[in-house]
Amino acid sequence: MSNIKPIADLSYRNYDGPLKKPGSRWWVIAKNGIRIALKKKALWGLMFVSAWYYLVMLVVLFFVQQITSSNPAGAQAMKAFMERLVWPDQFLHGFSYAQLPMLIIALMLGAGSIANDNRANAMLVYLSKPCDKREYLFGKWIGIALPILVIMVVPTIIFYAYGALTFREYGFLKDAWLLPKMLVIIPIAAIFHASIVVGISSMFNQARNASATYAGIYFITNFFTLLMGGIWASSRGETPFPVKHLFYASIDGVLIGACKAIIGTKGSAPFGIQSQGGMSQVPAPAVVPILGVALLISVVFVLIAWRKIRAVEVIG
Amino acid sequence: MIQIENASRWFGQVIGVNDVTHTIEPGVTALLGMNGAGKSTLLRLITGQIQPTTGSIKVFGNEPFANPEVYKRMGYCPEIDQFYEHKTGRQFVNYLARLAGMSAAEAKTRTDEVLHEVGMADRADKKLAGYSKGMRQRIKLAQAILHDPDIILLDEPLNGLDPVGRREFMSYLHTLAERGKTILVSSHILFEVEQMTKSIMLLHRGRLLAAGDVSLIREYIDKYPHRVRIETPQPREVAAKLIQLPYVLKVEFDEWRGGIELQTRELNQFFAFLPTLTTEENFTITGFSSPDNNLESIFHYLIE
Amino acid sequence: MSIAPFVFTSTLQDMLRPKRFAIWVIVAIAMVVLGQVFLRFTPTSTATTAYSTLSELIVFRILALAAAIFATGVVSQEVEQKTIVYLLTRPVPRPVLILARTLAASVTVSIVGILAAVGTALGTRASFGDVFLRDCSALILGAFAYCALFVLVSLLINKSMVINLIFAFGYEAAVPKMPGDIYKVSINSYLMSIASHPKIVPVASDSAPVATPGAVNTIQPGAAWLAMIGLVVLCSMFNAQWFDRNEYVPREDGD
Amino acid sequence: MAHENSSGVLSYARLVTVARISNLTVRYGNFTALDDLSCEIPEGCTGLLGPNGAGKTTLLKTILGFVNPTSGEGTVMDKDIRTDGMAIRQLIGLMPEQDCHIPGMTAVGFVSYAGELSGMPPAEALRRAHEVLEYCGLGEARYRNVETYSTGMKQRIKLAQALVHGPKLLLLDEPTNGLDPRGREEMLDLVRSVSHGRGVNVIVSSHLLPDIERVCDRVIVVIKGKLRTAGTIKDLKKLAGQPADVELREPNVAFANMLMEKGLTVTPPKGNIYRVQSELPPEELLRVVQRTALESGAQVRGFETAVRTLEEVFLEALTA
Repeated sequence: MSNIKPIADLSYRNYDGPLKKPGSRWWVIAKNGIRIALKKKALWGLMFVSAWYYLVMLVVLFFVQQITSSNPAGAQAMKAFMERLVWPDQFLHGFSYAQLPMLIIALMLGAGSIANDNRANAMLVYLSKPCDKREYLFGKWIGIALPILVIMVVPTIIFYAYGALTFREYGFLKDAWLLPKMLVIIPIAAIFHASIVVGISSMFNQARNASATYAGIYFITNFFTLLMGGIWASSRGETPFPVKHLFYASIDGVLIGACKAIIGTKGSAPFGIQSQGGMSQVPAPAVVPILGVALLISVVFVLIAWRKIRAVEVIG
Repeated sequence: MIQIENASRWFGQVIGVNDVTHTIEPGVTALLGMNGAGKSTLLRLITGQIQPTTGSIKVFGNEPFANPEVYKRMGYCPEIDQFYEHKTGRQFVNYLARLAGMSAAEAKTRTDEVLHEVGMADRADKKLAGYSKGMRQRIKLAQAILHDPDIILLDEPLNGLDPVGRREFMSYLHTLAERGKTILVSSHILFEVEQMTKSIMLLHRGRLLAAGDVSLIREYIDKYPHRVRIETPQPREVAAKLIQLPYVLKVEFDEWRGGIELQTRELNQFFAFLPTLTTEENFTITGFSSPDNNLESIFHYLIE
Repeated sequence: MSIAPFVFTSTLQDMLRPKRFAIWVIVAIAMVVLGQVFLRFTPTSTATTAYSTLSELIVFRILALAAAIFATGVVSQEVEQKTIVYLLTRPVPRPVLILARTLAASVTVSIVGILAAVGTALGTRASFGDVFLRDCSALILGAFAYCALFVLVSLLINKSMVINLIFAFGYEAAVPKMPGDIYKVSINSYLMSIASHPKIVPVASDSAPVATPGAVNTIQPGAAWLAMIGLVVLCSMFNAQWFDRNEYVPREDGD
Repeated sequence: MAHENSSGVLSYARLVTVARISNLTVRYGNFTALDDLSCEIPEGCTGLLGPNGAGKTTLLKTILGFVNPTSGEGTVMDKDIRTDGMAIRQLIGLMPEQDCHIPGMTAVGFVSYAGELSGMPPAEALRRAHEVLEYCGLGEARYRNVETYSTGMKQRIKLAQALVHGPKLLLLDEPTNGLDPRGREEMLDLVRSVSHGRGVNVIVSSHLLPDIERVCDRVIVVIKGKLRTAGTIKDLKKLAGQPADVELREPNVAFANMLMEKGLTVTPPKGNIYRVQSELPPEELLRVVQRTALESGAQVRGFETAVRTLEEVFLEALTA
């Protein structure tokens, strides 16, 4: 009405627009983490790799069904195959075989999350804004946990849908709680990976060193699990008590143990292959202790990150 | 001491230094230029960390690249701010002293000496990780003068030093120059360069734009119009008088601070004339100055 | 070259500084525990076979891992933290610099490997006899071979750590088990020949696709020695030459 | 200070004191970083001077609300530094001394992200990011990855991220560090334009005293955790008796001698600059000087009221 001038003043002006209240900044950070992650093309490839067991099973099941249905003589073979197949175990395998790709995904998403900020002094940018340590850490954490969660959940649900629609007469729905159970264990896995990777990342200022450390821990503990599994299998399951527990003392082991415990199976050979007592059949641990261990490890690593991020040391 | 002949260096398609020819003699020489003008590249060429793509660089008549003979007599204070952070300042300097070929005992006394010279003797036993920028600069300087080199190359040595540190540093530089050292200092802070030396090398976009004594360069660029500021309560009257002079090119009124600013091609004749205004024509003039009369404006003239 | 001993000892001191080395001591202690566990739960195995299994499965892996880590300390870590400037502008001939530093890394890795082997021997109550001594010589030779090779990789490639780790964990673990004569192109096979462990209880496994029975190692220990020494010499000569001729300047932005 | 708020109505902020710190002591272990420091920072542009390790950084941290003071108190824009850190940081923009950026982002992405971190809605943040980058002179380079930036551009982007949320107080730590002469000039002009008449108060900490002189109206000098000097630069630079500096084309002994014969005090020259003291008003003194120059065959190239440099002020405060 009044002060419209023919030529606008384009020199510096203040910002007086809307501002959100503190408490919502974590989502900004998480969103940014996810956005950067989605730019990495390798992530999309890894998503497929992580679902490889489900994909192979889908193909196997599809062809088995096609061949046998067009050839009545094969129906007998189909029945035998289906009887051998333990449905919950397929989810266990899908989950287990996704762990190595999940490690790599976690490293891709998370190894640099805090380490790169340390290197580039980005903490200065975050903490000099009205955004505190809690929101920073939580945002970084969610930014890793959420993509991992989605990447693991989607193939699981697709496989479940296929099974539930096609193989009901072969006992697919015998455990009505199977899907909910999977939806409990997958978030735990996501939390576990995200927490460890955030904790390790906070200790370094180079993503590469953080990756090497987590990968080192992963592989060394996995050798240990392999060794324990070997001992267990070669003694035909008769070794003393601790071995079958120590078998789960690795990054993979904790999660696989937790998965076995929750869906209530001791496992079987993959692809419905006949097997007598291989390493894949080490009995499941008890639910509460194994979940306790998983959560404890997560909390410890988050606490490490909490201690490493220091606002006071930000300047100077 | 340092002979640079048609030296060029490029990285991929990016040119760092383009066809530079110059000989650097003992005394302090300042290396000037904008960011990205090629100063650090030139220093790296002279310190033999990189090789010229074409042309040659000779230090004491030797090619510097990976040449221990050259390093025996050369000290270098790099621009980077990285150290072995877990070492203390003293350990760091001592380590480099040993690498310079000193015996353990020799290295120890020499380390103490240089730490004292750069004013770090009392703080040298803290870990480098906890050092402030100014302390880091001092340590970097200490390692550059450690083996009493004949050539000292300093890349932005004043960065992060406080005013006291800058003063100390500059006076130290003068004592080194008096001892016959060849010193090449790169810096952005022109008013400090002015206090350090008269001899400059000005790089612009990789080319050597000017080299030699500042006053010579200033004379050379005398053909450019000079600015003169005059403080007076009668700006229009004074301007009316001055605009009649054939060598005055332009007069401007400074609305903000008062007074006038003019440009003249003949500084000498102009200042020879100026007294007549006050002594014979009775104008009131309270002050005058030539804002161009410093390195900063030479720098601007040359690169613009 | 009177400066070489100092470069060697100072680098060694740096690599063995307590904070950095503690982790490897912990690894060795873990091997003691692991040896105990293994012995307790495989009643069929003797001290020697238990030791051999663990040595082959874990100690030599640790050796490769340590080499990948310490070899980056020779040059590429210095380039990355930009401190290489201080080394390159000293009156130390570059071949001396790199060879002395590689030597220090090799010695460090040997110490790490032998420490892990000692831990394993203590844990499995194996004697420090023939098998152990052969192992030590294989570990030392392996340390030198891995370090020389990894330094070479780090001279040629910017971010060499990942490649070295993949080599150490993927290639070196998989290739010795491949059929035909392919196993001969892995360092591990030669080290195993030098170590000549007694026949080992096969570890059954159905979840690790790489754990196939493996080819029979027909490399003679003498030939293995020659091959490894040849590798070290060739790599070192190459490293010294390459490092002397090429630029190792940290990239800086802005200039 | 007048500025328009969002409704377009002129409002007058009654902010006279930006920060008030009283008897503040900050200790880290045995080390006392700030020792019973009291100061008031009025609106406008204030320079913060002090040698390395004098407590400047700690003072900035205190103003940001990061430090838990051992004793004493302080307010920044009427908010308590001990309890209201978040609210304070909403009103402050910090341009740190070190390089800082968030890896893997373009300049626009980075600045709008910084805006979102300060609570701006995404759309507003992006719009404002473009605007601020324009002020900071990052033209088309704003779509490039920050990691590829030169030193000068990195300084600009640091300022842009500090300005994005429209802070009322801007903390600049060594803003011209590593800039070449042109870059320095542009940065100082920018700081000056933001701090004068735009409702943004600025605190600049720098070792380059000419820079402080160019942009700041006032300085405070902190030494060993205590406030040593405070005041406007103009006052601090004044010399008793208002002498004049006379610059000759080349040094001339006769000139000085003749001036002294005429009863003026002349201090020994620095180069070709003579400091002349007299009771005369400047225009009269100039006449005397020029006559003397003509008589002695000297050429006067400059004539100005002499002042102390800020460096002299600072060094004096240091030794006092």
